[in-house]
Amino acid sequence: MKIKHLVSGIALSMGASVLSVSAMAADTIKVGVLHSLSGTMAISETTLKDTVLMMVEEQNKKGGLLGKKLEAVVVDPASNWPLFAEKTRELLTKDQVDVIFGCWTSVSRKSALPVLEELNGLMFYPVQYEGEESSKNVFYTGAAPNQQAIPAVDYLMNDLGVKRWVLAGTDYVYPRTTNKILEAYLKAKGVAEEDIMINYTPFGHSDWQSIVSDIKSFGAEGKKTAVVSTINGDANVPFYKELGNQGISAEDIPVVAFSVGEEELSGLDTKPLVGHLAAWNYFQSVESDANSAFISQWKAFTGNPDRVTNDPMEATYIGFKMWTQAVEKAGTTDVDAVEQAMIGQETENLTGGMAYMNKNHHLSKPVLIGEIQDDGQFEVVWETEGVVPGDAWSDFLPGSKDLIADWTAPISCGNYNTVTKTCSGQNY
Amino acid sequence: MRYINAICACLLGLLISTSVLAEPPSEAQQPLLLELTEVKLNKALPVLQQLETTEGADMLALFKTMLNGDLYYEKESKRLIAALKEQSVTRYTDLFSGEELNDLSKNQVSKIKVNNKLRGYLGEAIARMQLNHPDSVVRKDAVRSLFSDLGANTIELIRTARLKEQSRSVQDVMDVALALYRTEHAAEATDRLQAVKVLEGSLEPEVRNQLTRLAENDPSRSVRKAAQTGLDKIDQKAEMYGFINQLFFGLSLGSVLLLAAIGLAITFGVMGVINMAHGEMIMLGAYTTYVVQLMLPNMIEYSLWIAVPLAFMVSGLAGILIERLVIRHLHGRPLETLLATFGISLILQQMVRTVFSPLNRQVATPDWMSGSIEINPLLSLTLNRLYIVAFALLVFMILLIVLKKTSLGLNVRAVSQNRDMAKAMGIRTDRVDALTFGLGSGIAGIAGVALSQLTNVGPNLGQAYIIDSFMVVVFGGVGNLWGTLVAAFTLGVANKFIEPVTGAVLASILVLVFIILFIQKRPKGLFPQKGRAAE
Amino acid sequence: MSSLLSSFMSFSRINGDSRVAPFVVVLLVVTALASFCNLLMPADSVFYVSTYTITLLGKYLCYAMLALAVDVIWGYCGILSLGHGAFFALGGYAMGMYLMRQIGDRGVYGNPELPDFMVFLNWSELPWFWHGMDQFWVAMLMVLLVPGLLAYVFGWLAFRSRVTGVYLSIMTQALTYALLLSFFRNEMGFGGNNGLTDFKDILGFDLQSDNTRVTLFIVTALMLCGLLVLSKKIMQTRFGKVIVAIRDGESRARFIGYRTENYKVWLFVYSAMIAGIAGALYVPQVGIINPGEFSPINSIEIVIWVAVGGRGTLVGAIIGAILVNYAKTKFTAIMPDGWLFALGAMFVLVTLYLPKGLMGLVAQLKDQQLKGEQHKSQKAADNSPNEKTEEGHA
Amino acid sequence: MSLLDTTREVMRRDQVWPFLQDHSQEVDISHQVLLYVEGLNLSFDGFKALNDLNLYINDGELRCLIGANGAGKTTLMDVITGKTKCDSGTVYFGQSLNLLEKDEAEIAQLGIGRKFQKPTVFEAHTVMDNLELSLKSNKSVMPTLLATLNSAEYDQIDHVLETIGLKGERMMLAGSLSHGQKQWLEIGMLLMANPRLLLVDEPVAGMTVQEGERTAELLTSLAGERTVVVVEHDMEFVRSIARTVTVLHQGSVLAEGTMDEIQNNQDVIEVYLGEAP
Repeated sequence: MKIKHLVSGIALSMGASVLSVSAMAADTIKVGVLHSLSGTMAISETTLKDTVLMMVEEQNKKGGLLGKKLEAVVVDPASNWPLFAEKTRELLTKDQVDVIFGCWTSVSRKSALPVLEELNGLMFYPVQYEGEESSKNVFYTGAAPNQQAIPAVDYLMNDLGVKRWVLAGTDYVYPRTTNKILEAYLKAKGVAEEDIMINYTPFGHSDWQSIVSDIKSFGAEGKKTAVVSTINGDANVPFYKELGNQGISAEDIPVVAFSVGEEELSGLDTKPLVGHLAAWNYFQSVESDANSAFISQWKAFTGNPDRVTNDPMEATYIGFKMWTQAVEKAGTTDVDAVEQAMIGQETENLTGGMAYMNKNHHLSKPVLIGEIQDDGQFEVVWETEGVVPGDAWSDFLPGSKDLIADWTAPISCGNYNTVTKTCSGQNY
Repeated sequence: MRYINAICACLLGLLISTSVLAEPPSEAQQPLLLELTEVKLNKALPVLQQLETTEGADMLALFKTMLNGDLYYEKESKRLIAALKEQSVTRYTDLFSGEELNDLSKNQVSKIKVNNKLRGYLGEAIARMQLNHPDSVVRKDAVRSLFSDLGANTIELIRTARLKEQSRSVQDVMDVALALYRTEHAAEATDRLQAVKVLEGSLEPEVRNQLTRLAENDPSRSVRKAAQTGLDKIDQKAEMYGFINQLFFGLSLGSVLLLAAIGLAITFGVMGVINMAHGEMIMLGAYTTYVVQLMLPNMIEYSLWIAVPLAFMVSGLAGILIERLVIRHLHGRPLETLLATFGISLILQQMVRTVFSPLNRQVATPDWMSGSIEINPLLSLTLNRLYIVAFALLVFMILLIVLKKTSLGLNVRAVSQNRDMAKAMGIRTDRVDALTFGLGSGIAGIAGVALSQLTNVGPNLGQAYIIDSFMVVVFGGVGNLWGTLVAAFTLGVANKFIEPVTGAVLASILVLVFIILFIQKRPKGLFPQKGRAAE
Repeated sequence: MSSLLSSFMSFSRINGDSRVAPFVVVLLVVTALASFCNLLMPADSVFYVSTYTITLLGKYLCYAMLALAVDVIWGYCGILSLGHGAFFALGGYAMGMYLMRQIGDRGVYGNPELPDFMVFLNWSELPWFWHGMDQFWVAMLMVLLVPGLLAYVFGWLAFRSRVTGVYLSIMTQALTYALLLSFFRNEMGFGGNNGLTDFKDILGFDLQSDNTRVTLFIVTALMLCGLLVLSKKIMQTRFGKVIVAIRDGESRARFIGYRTENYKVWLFVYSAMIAGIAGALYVPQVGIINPGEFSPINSIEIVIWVAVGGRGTLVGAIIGAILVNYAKTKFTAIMPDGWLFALGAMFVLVTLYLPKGLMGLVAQLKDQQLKGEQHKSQKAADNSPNEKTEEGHA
Repeated sequence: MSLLDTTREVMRRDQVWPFLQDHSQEVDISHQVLLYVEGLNLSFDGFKALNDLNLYINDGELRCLIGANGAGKTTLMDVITGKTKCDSGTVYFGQSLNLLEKDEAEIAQLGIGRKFQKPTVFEAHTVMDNLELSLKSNKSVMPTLLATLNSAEYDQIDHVLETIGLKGERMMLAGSLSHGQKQWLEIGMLLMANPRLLLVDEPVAGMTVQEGERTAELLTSLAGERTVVVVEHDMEFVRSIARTVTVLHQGSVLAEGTMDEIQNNQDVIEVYLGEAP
């Protein structure tokens, strides 16, 4: 790798006569890691990079894969979306990695996607997202909306008897889509238009006074009210603080968040948050052998007893496990073979039970609702019976209700229209 | 229920003293208490309900402890324990005997979990028990927290309590509660009408909801009319208070802008230095607060007061350092100071990232700053905002005095107006520059302390405020503190009045565009410096 | 190509410019070589240039063009724009919209009219400003018009009311910041935070194919050379002299009868258009455009490219851009968290010790040999300050 | 008025349409007076820089303005050249042209040249370029972009270089000239535009005696075909060139007349010469 850097250095300085040392016959299996190590997303993504490294290390302890050692190739897309495409190309062409674990934000995934499909790479995407996508070259181990948002709403509706809904989110595609889906879902459940309040705020919004007081008055009209929050990252702290200060407690107006996990909580004073909810497929607090083993392994690996684990980490964990299984099953790291072998793979959730990889490249996972405790952990208050299969195309959006993804013959298409029986928009 | 927090807060004190039950639990209660330690979270509610109703010891302390999530039980003996968390250590006391159990360790006890359902119930139960509490404030809050669901037995309790109630204010709320019940259940229209009359003038949201219901679908016409008039009155009031509320929001946003910008008003306005690292000075202040709380975990309440001077010094010194090392060499090249200081800001950010991880840091809010004072059910001002408004104005005043009255201020003004002349008169301009820059940065540091109470303490804190700060200073007119003050509050209030109409995103865009256009109209801002010196 | 070269050479001889011509030659040679090695060399040959490198080079050249735009306005007219990222992004969006429309019904929802992001935010029909963008020439027109118009309006307001120096910089920053916020909004109809991506082809050529990529790269290189030469030529006309005059003594220029505001506005527009073109060429090569490009930080970074290379020397700006970005690519690979330190240090050191950038350094080294007379003159030329305070009269 | 009438009104041939009237900015000096300054007032927050100032400059005369610092000499020039807007008063160039409603560029193109106290030349340009830029030519953007020097203009430049004695330095960067040379270059730039009226602010400041004398010669030679207003502190210099001298004091005219009259004027002696050594 070093050499090639230097070489392409010469290339640039003295013209493009590059002695591109084509990667020598792989005696190792290369695992690309495409997570931002600098810039705004570094906060979340470095954790995942470490997780992958940890898994690789563990796998190598077990004697590697197909008798070869795994070699992690880490690059830094620096939270800069175009860089994700560039780095993906670098990983696939220069380093010739066999698989990539990476991306956090949707935009970074969207940016890397065309390159993946052009060069037929394989990527595992470990974060909950808005769905509406299924690529041959990507496996989505995070939650689709129907694995997070909808169960959460069900819980609020049935167990807490919520009648009025505030859908508050940061103004970008994940909240937009999720809220569209929820809106449709709630209306289908017979919630009236005026009982739904939708509100969008810019990234890192810090002055929540008016919005919170709106929510307060919205909630003061007798019916039980809840906030479904797709507020992202930094905006959360001031939001919860304002809630606390305006005296809105979790008993009055519970907030269920989809982007607040252990990692985020570790950065804020949980006093005003106690009792508010979050919906994930994993909580660190869940008691299971696999989980406690994972946690202790993580703390050992990072050498920090206070490090917390979170849902995207589990998603990475599951993805990695499944990939190794698939490679063993296929007996090769060839993308097409592995892609087919992936479908139907099963591996143990950290929360107990088995995760299952569906034909649409999304997982079947259990959904948990947790209440925030004053120690920054979640107390599971509800969980789905059995697992929920991830839905690539939401049934609640007019655009996508007829679409399905099925990567097995005869369909083998990411967006197959069940009505017109056509498969549109593939890049190959 | 919305007042439970308040109750908890004011009871926390009592709790410690009264965390011992009056008498040991009765036979009837024992099994329930035992069950409480074993039952699953979602099955716990009935147990508690029984506990409330069964004869025997008063369960107030138990409920309070549980509500605060301090209720534990010893694993083998199954006896209930109250945990008392003091910043670092946790003390356990037997809930019944009240004896200290210092030998107990964390793994010998296990927590009795609560969730929102239980919290909700506990809150009401406590409220019911508190109807005869010695303190009238507590009684009042108790009654109000019962408004949201007035069952027959609750009403009974209130009615009995009402008979021996002395305090006027408490009587009123009790009457409201009873009236609410009557409007709901009284068969006689006249009866309901009376009740409605009682309700008039009360601003409680429950009252409003009830009136709306009555106005829509009460069988009796007269009642509907009465309810409607009542509603209209409330709505009028609501409108007014809504306006006041918005104004307050605007002012508090303005005060934040003021804090963020005022340091810049000095470095930029007086010295003409474009300090792109200004945001990072704020950030340093915020991190200072964090460190202070880290160092003195038992003094959270005072941490801010300690942090303010420290933050001033930290950022101030950083500022002086920057001035000495970089800005000094770029004199009279403002655009280049802009570039250099931007570089510095990058370095500072990355430094913070490496020193204290890229994650946001947790800065606790002292109790005296959290919560809000409720003027009436429709209007309550959050404490932290109030304090920050006051704080901002205080800082502003002090700064004015420093610049107007002290010799430093005199020198600063002299240098800012005519550097060469000042030099000629033996003012050590370079020293003045350093101090001025230090002062500006120091103020930014203080702002950081305040902001740490409102928003994230993280590496990006500074970036979030730098542009706004510049906007404020430029809009207000460079070199004019009063201008900065006016600008900050104008922008704050404007923003808050646009926001409900357009949404937060558009609001901030509109404000930006407005400033851009305004500057085209008046390049020197609201209060330009006149005269030859300015040209 | 050779004829092109010779023409450049002759041109350079005419106006005795020492730097531009050789640079252009080198650039074109490199471009030709790189493309040749990519297309005609077998992938396993030592001389093969990977498509990755080609796109990388293409990206650098786009940045170089952007730097050129900033240098024209900052180096020659002393107008420090902290908002040029905005013009770059606008040009990019115009191109992006065209590419988006090219996708047609190959989007995931197979909707022939609407881009995917509109479909799943269930928009019913195309917003007005998307119409016609499926025509290449319309898009190209927009690439020039939109940034140009914005620059004209902004410049006309700002310069006529004599907003100068720092104020102007801050205003440009506010401008790009406002645009950033508005493009994040999904209602704007530009795909919000995700921006525009997943492009398929341009003018019917498949964007994924090496040929297309190489062609884009070559086009970028030629465009860069063209704009470089053009800018140089403009700066040698009397117009150019007036521009520099404005930089060094605006009020003086007014007192000898020049409407300086008009000159500034048109230069600003010209510069904005260059930025727009750069953006338009950037998008198909990196395959995505999103509001991130509007962020003020980017715009400030551009300035540092120019400062490093040496402002007021067009070639310097280009070299600066390429060097800094090359360094960035390397640096972030080696030590990710180190990069910001390096960049920050660069800002400080360059402004402190290299006010004239690398080119200035070279020039100074040259002087060392020369005799006193020229030495003095060169010095004087060097410290012709860009933000020279207007001659006060108190 | 009905549409028909309007059209009639417009079509009347006994008057020209406004856009047909020629707006040639010819300076009308039928009354021999080139510059009228009347009732000029200007105050910078409180301080009255100009106080009801009246001044008339005849065509072709050479006028010296003297006065203590802050008397308003430079401010007056600022107002005339459009740099500063005054609070009240009128400034007319010839009979017809109201300078107050024009900006610097227009005023300059009308033929009012100004030389600053501090010599201000374009330091990054060669002497040659400095002069070229000051050429009297169409100074709007497009023409300037396409402009090239024709032989006549070359000759003019040469001629001016001659007069200001910088022939040898024509290719030197203005920034590297000596202070005196800069002064000269600036005057040269004024000449290039061959202005009607020259406002010269302390021309000999920082000049050697010889340079000063040459400047004096130049200015006197200019007077006649052009009108020259000189602000100067150096009484020797003033005496050497002055025909009429105007004394400003606290923003208004204190006295006016020949040098001798001025020197014997009581108030002047008090406020000005009194201070002078």
